[in-house]
Amino acid sequence: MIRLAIALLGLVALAVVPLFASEYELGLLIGMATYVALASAWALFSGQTNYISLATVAFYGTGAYTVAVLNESLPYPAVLLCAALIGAGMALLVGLSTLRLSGIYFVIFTFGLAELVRQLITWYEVSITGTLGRYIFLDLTARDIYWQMLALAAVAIGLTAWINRTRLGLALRAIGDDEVVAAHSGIHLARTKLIAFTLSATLITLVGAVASPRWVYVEPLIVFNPTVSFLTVIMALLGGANRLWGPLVGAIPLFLLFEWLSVNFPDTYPIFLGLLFIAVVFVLPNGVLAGLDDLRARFGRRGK
Amino acid sequence: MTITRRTTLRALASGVAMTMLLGANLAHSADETVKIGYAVAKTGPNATGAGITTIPNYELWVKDINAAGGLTMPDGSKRMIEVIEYDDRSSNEDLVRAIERLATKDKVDLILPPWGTGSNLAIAPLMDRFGYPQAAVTAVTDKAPEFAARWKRSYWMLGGGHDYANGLADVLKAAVAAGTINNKIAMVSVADGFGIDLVNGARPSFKEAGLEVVYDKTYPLGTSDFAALMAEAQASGADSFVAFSYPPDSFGMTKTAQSMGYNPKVFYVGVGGAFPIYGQIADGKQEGVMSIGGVNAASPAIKDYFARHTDSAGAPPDSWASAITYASLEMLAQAVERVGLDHGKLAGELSTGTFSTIIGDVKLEDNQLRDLWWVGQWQGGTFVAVNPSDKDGAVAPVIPKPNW
Amino acid sequence: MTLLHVDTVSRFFGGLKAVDQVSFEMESGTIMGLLGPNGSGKTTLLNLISGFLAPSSGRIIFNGRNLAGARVDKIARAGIARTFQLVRILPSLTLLENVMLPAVFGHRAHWGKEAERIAREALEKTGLADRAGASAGDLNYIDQKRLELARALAAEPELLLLDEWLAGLNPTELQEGIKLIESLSGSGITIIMVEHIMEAVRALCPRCAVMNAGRLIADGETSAVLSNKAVIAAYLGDAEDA
Amino acid sequence: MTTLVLGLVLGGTYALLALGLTLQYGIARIMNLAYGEVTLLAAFGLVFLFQTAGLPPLVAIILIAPAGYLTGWLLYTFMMRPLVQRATGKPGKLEVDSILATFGLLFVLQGIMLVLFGANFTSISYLDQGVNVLGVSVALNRLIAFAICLVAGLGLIVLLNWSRWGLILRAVALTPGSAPLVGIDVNKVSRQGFALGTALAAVGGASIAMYQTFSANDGVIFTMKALIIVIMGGVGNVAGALAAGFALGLVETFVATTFDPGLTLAATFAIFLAVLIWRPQGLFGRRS
Repeated sequence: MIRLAIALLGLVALAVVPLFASEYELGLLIGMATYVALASAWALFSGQTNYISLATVAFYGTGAYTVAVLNESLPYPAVLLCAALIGAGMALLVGLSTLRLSGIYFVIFTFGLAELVRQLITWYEVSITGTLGRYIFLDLTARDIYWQMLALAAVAIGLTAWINRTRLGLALRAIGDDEVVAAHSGIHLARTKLIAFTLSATLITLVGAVASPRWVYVEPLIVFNPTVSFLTVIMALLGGANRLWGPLVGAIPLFLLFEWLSVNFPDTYPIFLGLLFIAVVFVLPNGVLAGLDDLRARFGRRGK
Repeated sequence: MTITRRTTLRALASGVAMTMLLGANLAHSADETVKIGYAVAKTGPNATGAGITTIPNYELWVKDINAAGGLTMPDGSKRMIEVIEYDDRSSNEDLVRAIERLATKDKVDLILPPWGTGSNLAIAPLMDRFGYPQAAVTAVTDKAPEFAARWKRSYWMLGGGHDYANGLADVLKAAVAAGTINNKIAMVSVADGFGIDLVNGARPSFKEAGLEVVYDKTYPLGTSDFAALMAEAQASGADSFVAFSYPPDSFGMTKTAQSMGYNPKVFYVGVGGAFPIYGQIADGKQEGVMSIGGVNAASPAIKDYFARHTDSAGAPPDSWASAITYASLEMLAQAVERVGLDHGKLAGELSTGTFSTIIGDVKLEDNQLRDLWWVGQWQGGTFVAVNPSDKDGAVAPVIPKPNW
Repeated sequence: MTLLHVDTVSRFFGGLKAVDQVSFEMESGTIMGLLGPNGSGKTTLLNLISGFLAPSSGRIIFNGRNLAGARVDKIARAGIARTFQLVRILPSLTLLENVMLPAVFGHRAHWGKEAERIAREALEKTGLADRAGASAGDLNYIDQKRLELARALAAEPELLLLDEWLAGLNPTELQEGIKLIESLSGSGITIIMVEHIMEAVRALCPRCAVMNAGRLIADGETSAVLSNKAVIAAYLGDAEDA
Repeated sequence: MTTLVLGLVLGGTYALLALGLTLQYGIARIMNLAYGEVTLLAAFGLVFLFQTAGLPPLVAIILIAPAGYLTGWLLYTFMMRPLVQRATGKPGKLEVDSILATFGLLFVLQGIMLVLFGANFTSISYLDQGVNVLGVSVALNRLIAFAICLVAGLGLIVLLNWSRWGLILRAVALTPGSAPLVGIDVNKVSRQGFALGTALAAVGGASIAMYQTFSANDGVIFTMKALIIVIMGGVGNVAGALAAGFALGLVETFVATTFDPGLTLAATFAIFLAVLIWRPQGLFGRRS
């Protein structure tokens, strides 16, 4: 109960921040909220089940594209609803056909999926509608986008917390450890995975939809940038993907680090970033939070 | 340099105002710099284009200005340029944030535009809100008039797809009329913003010019093998091969055409055809290849610019957007000299003023640069301009192109 | 009352007949030993009953329903639980969570306090109750085996399939294990146990079935079956396993 | 006929690109996301040797291959080995760790290439004339790349199937867990497999540099193509990678000529995904 209160208090504080922040700081906040939402939504499925999905950008891009296509014909909330429905529908379709793939095959499939969606949208736009770039002229300020993104991040974390307390959460964790045992315990594997995958994908689609008005101009190459998928995975894993706050703990410092590096070392930042990455894999194999736990355990033992 | 009386008066008037303002500033700090910021792609898919067209020109210009003692202010004083640059990692999200940073944190005096149509559109609302003038050079869009009206301080300087398509149609129509080529065209285009814009412009304008498109295919971004495509184009019986392509594709098609002995009478490729590296790609056999853009190769200013660019960047500039990028910076410097750094005045001056640049005297029409070269051709190792044929410096096209 | 009727069930892997036309019935509340040399098809038969593999032909009727080829989780919910020959636990979950799984998703599907009560009871029975909150990955081999049994028990199964659950225990543990199974059997659970330890089979199973090369070669009262010539021949062919 | 010849030549390029990756993942179990960057590094190396030292590309390739082997050897010893050790007994751990670590490596290599060579397009012209193959004109440099692919691929197949060393490699690939039981030093074999894969990546990159324009940002594209072929061919299956490479080349050329060039990449991915769903172990992989 106290934790919930702290979390809510933090949320309120974060919601008030933009009233005092500069445009640039607000931009940073949006970026952080976006990646916290993405990483948390991703971990909702992948963190618990250990199915590493690289399809993040397939849904993220679909969300953005939905806004680009519909923003002039529907009111904004209806556009968001459409994006959510399309994301959910796509997730169901993908989930039904793929969730029996496991390990590396699932990783590669999801990566291919993002590319397929991009190619198909490109082909459709080029051959059928005869355009490619689309414009999003919505009357939304950066502050509006931030609040929406913050809400999405809160929903992603809140939903994860809630699921963790339900049968679904228990089932997902069991699947992450051993699917055979999970099935023998009576867990309906396909349904469980499908529900979580769809929830996760729907949230990711919404993140893309909410983020897109900031770009004004949308084309497949811009919205289906595979780096987004990779960053999401890395952030979640860095913090600890199977923990509630793990994705957040991974996303924020990594995002700020990216920003800091690209500001101060515009020419050599990929090298720093890469080295840092490798260092993290070696030093914190199970994520920051697990690393902290280890440290605490070690000190605790010493204390005794 | 031709200065109308009105602009002179205005320049004088604002000059006086600025002198008073600057006087105050100068007392505060005698050697204050002008902070100029930009965010361009140094990594990711846009890095290549930015690395060829945008960044070397920004660097050259800053070097030139600072070597001359800095930017001249209306009061005649000079202020050195201090550059703040960021990498947008080819991501619009990062680009938008970098612009916010430049405007609100670094509080730079001027912001130079990023590379690419999408990037320029992505920052246009922000630039408008912060009030910075935005001379979008590397943005080709038919919607330029609409954008210029939407964002009053944006300038669109590279025309639209229709312009280039019409220019090409002109050249081909003339050649058909002269009986040098048949009226059949094999056309391929990349399925991405630029290729689509151009092909959408080309279909109607070719038709209008009485040209028949007998082969019309798009290919996806990232295609590396053009053998099948070129074989079909060759089999189509068209005398003209037209590709609205990106640099790697333009290069690949050239090599494929050479290796398969495909010698259409007109060989036109898109972006990349005017790059200095093209000659190397074509193994020295670029003579007669047409592409987008062009420069008035005979002009001393251009010759001088090419020499300085080669000196500074280690390679000559491309013969399309590079010179215009540099010219846009010259315009900016001259506008600053006339009205100072006030964004509103600067924007007004850019809209209405006439500027003397390496591409000649420039005056924008409705915030757009319309006096451009649409088609160029490699002739004698230089990429010369052939269309519009009535523009000063135009050269007659060589058709048919000599065999590879 | 007949709880389980395995009716001419076969399973082929390519040309190999791993289980060949096996039939038997079991009354509710009974316990049966399933014997046979290595590779004779015992584990495959358990896999067919638990749904891990689908039979190539035949019917498996449980409580009047044919479950042949049904999904594993459906069979689990119908009331069949099992342990694995090579122990399978969920290392990142706690002991309690491990055991709660079947209580929550299994035969009777409880949630909340009731599920936890059942899980604790199962841990109690297997002697793990004091470590309920520990991580299962930290357990030693014997305790992992206990945990697996506890998990099977928490499913409140009608039919329990034990695949060499007693293997690898030291003599004291073996005695405890035998007692544990005895008490389970006494509580009305029907049990099929694949087992190589004859001492345990004699002590626990009034009835035995023997498989060889995929076929059921004997089924009946334990002492009679064990003196059956075919059975002895089968074992002599693979003496070191006996 | 045109489709067939062009498709096969294109497929050769793809197959060559994939051979190294299939070895790296098949034998060393390292999912190398920086594979394309290694390929590019070799491509830049070739151009460098050609332009500054005047070395003919075919000679340069002979130098680049052992350099690739050495690079792979060092990478495995200092970067991958600790990950492999850490992951023993934890299924799936190595896959995640190697994805993460090589993702970092991708950035490092890309950054180094950007600093060294800039973001410009790089290209050389070498043996660019057409050769008539069964009535179809094909660039000589592509034919050479095709030949290199065939030699490398068939050589590998022979090596893997008919040599003692190949037997050991296959043993490690199939059951890394039980290979030590028969006295195989898995670490050594994995290192050799990884190094050999890197050498092949280098040869692939160097061959591509002979005919294709590339820039420092193209690594991901190479990795993707290679990955698709590896999965389609069956992980660690050299013959499968060859076949899948050719199949992909044929399909792309076929789609481009009969349907719409705009759909070639979509077709590639669609087929790839279909293969994954239908036979996750790859078209030519064994059922486990």
